[in-house]
Amino acid sequence: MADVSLDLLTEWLRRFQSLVADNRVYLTELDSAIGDADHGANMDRGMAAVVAKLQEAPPTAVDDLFKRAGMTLVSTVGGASGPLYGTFFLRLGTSLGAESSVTAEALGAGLRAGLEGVLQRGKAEAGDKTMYDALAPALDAFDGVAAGGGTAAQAAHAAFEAAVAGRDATEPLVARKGRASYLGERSAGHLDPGATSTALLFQALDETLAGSAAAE
Amino acid sequence: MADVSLDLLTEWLRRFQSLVADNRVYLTELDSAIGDADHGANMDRGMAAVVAKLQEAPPTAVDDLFKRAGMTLVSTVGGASGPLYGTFFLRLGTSLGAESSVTAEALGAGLRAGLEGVLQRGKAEAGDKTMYDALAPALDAFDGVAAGGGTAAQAAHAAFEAAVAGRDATEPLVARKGRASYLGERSAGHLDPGATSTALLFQALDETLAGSAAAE
Amino acid sequence: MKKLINTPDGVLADSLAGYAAAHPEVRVDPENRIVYRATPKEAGKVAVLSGGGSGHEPLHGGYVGLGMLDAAVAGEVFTSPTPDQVQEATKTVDTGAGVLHIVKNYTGDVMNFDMASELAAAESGVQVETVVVADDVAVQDSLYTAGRRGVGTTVLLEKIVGAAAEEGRDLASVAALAHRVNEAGRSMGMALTSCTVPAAGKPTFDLPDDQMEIGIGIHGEPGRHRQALAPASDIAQLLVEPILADLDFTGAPVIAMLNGMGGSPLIELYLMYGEVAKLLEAAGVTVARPLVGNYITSLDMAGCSLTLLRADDEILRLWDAPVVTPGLRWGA
Amino acid sequence: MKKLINTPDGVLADSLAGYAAAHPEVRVDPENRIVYRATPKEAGKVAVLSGGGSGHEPLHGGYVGLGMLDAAVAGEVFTSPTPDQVQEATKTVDTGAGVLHIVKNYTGDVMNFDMASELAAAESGVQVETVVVADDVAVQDSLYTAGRRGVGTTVLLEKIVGAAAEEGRDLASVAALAHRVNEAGRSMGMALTSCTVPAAGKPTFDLPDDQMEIGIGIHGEPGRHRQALAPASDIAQLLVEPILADLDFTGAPVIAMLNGMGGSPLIELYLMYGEVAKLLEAAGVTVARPLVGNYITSLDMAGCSLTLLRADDEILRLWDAPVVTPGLRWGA
Ligand SMILES: Nc1ncnc2c1ncn2[C@@H]1O[C@H](COP(=O)(O)OP(=O)(O)O)[C@@H](O)[C@H]1O
Ligand SMILES: Nc1ncnc2c1ncn2[C@@H]1O[C@H](COP(=O)(O)OP(=O)(O)O)[C@@H](O)[C@H]1O
Ligand SMILES: [Mg+2]
Ligand SMILES: [Mg+2]
Ligand SMILES: [Mg+2]
Ligand SMILES: [Mg+2]
Repeated sequence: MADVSLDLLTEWLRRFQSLVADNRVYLTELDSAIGDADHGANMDRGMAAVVAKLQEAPPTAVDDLFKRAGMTLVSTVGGASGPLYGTFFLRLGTSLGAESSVTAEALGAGLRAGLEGVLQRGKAEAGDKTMYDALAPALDAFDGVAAGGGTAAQAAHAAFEAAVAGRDATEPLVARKGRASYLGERSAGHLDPGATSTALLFQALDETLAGSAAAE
Repeated sequence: MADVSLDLLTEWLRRFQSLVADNRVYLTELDSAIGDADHGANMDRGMAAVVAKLQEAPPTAVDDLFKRAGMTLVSTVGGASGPLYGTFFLRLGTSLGAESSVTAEALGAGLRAGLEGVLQRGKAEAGDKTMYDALAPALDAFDGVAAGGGTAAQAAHAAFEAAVAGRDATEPLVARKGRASYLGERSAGHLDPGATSTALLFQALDETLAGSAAAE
Repeated sequence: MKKLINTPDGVLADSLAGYAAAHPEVRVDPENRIVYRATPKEAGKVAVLSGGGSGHEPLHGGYVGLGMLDAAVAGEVFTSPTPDQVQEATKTVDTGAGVLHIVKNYTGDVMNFDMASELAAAESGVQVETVVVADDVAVQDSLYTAGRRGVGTTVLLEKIVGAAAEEGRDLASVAALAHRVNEAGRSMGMALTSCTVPAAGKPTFDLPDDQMEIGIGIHGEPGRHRQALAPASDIAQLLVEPILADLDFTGAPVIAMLNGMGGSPLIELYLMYGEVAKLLEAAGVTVARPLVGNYITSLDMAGCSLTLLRADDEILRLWDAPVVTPGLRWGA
Repeated sequence: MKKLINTPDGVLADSLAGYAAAHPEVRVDPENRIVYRATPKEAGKVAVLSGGGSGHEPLHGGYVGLGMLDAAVAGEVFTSPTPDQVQEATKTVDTGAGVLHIVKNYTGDVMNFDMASELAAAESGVQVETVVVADDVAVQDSLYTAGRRGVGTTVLLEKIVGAAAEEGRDLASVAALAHRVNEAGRSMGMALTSCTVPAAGKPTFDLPDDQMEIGIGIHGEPGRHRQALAPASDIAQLLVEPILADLDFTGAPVIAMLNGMGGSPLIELYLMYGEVAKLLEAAGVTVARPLVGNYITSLDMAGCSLTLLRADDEILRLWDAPVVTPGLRWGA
């Protein structure tokens, strides 16, 4: 079972950036319904900055890749998504070593460290209608496949499917965190923008790893 | 040939008030196109006040009728139409005596005194696209009929027709006075609101005198 | 029509009532629709009075106070006040030194103020001088027309002349200064949207989503021409160029006002001022005193206007003098 | 989208450039998007800093100056600034006496300011205290939600706390006052129209011509409910009632702010204040200091909000103290 290389992980972030750019208007529309109409602009600004940073100087190791991505998000996004996605990647980077590749298990553990960071910052619980509702099931699915001996690609695919299901499950929820919570009952009937961008994150990972060495 | 009674002249102003009220929205629409969207509101406010004033205390004589109407317009309308219509009626009243009726000739002379007042205040010339362009031909027509021995009703009918023609002739004009002048060439292609309310004034006179004693 | 009002006909009375409640430092005569200083000026000083149609707030009521106006007379929305109102205010503010009328150049305003000063002179012997502000370069000036509209320069003039009156100058000197300021000021405006006159109930003109009006006044009248929506930098050019073409603004300190029409937020007005400032600098114009905000508005119209005033040391000193009004305040 | 802008992404930078050109009394750091006083506060005095998303002008940049803020940190439109920006401003304004952060209660703002104070404490040893303003009665407060939004009370708090810092009080005392003011303030807002976020290019929500939103915040988020357009007197009731139901405002002097959301003209705001003042008087509430105008806006949204602050002699004295900022100015 091949490890996931630094190149592939870099490609993951690039692909996430391009999915975010493609969905900028859609994410902002979702945020218009129950927030302040900026989630697309925020994520796009942040990921464009991440890709630019990586262009300037290629990452030296997997920890460097994610720490720099996280720091760039923290310092360019603002809003709720900046600290949350930023902390997510910072913790992921910190949990990894200065390696040139990671195993599926190590990646899973790193992602979970990221999730812990999100929880620490945002204090969301399951069902609060936030990105947590896509992130948590995605990681559970990832770990399940990885623990059962699946490849990173298989784990990523399962994570993507779980993130999508988690995203879709936010629709009927009444928000209890973030701006959508101000709407009370009126927040029900809309997808959470952050859960939707989180599903894109796992779509990017799935697409990156599918058919790669990590799928073997 | 019967003189025009104070009652009929009072009825003239009442009828003008009701025509203005009916055309309030229309006059404002005309003023929206080349002015500031208030001519209907201005004339309606003023004539309602005139009718209310006459209700409070009936006019004692023809001069009293028009002087009070003029003063009320001056003190309730504002804008361009307040001083212009106000001065018109003030001068008309001043030119008449404390009589209970007027001859067609005296009425014509009084109207002309009113026109002089409008000219003095507004300094408009023929073709400037103002109320003058309806008022002047109306008075010429009135005097022509009256001088030829026609009744006041016949004179009023001729004046109304001339006022309508004068009003319609303002449409292609480029305004040189009033707010419409700010539009330059863009003022062409629209009726002048003040000329339109002036046509209503003569419509009211025509309708009041037709079939009355003054028509004999 | 979406407005925070009770009834279209009650807008002026209701708004004046709120103004009185919000500003104990002024006194409102609700019947005559006149705003006075709560503490009148000392006897022997020239009184400065202005007025006009409503819908331009803070003009004029917002400029009543120390160092600016003694009274503001409010007409209906976009309709000049009547001679009676103006005469009443004129009699009340006169301390014996005479009264300056500041009138924006519109047929209705000029006629109503003229009638008022005739009445004031005849009935109460008050000495009245009048300055008619006519500064809008969007309007061609000629002997045969109504002349230029009075717009943004009015605000600057009320401030400067108010300071001169506060110093105790006599009526002739205050009036002469007013004429000098009027001749040194030029304005140009544009609109992104029409305003809606409450009594009319709908926008005065229709403006497609991709068009703007250039050369508008402050009464919702359409402008000189309509053109495709453009970036702020182009709009700045459309405002600056005709003003600089009309009067030389180099070689003197300039007061520049970037004014909002009522519906444009401050973030956009500052942005516009930035574009204007760049062009003025490139043209060799020195802005000594900038002013950005909603000072002479047109109800809820989105858009802005630029006013430049060619100043000198005296005018700048008067500009900097203390002013304490709801709409303009500094130095005290 | 009709706006006086160049490009949607350039709005903030361009507007800050114009702000800098218009106000030599402040200094703008364009890279970090921070507004500072041109003349920093004397050493040894607590510095007061605020910030948040842009689009609420004059908040916060317009409140930088003597007697109010030392720095304002601007995020993108409706997006909290980043920790780096806040940390940079914090380090710059600290005179050794520590820095008070005034943060409006939004998840993003709270997280970014938290990270900034962690960084500031760790890296530069600056002592930071934070007050999180949470005054919007339209939002239900509970342990399990994000809590109330921070809206109008922010303006009043920045003024009052700024005056206290200017007096030379220490950080603990300034922070305690800030918490006290926050607990004494309540707000409620409504909208006639949605705003349009430049980067989104169209209105955040659709509101039919005969409907209004009640309980909106300042970010274009829809309100708690939608209802038929109503007269100003009814709207006043919809604002006053939930505020008075939430806190007792009788028996103390009250500071009342009737705030415009950016697209409503002053004539309407005064009218609304008149309606509000009547209701407050009937409810036995004594308004000691009224304030009417655009102070904390939501881009070009039409609508208004009401803020009441239960004051006392100390708070009133600090309110009356001199303030010299582009957005609020008196006493000097
Ligand atoms: N406390 C929280 N914990 C986790 N996620 C949150 C929290 N608050 C908000 N979010 C996420 O952030 C998203 C909004 O991000 P964004 O629109 O960029 O920021 P903002 O709300 O500041 O405008 C929400 O859709 C939600 O998924
Ligand atoms: N100088 C003038 N002489 C004669 N009539 C004039 C003059 N200026 C304006 N008018 C008339 O006044 C009308 C506008 O009246 P109104 O809308 O009530 O006043 P305002 O222009 O002050 O809003 C114009 O349509 C025109 O007929
Ligand atoms: Mg958002
Ligand atoms: Mg008109
Ligand atoms: Mg008018
Ligand atoms: Mg945001």
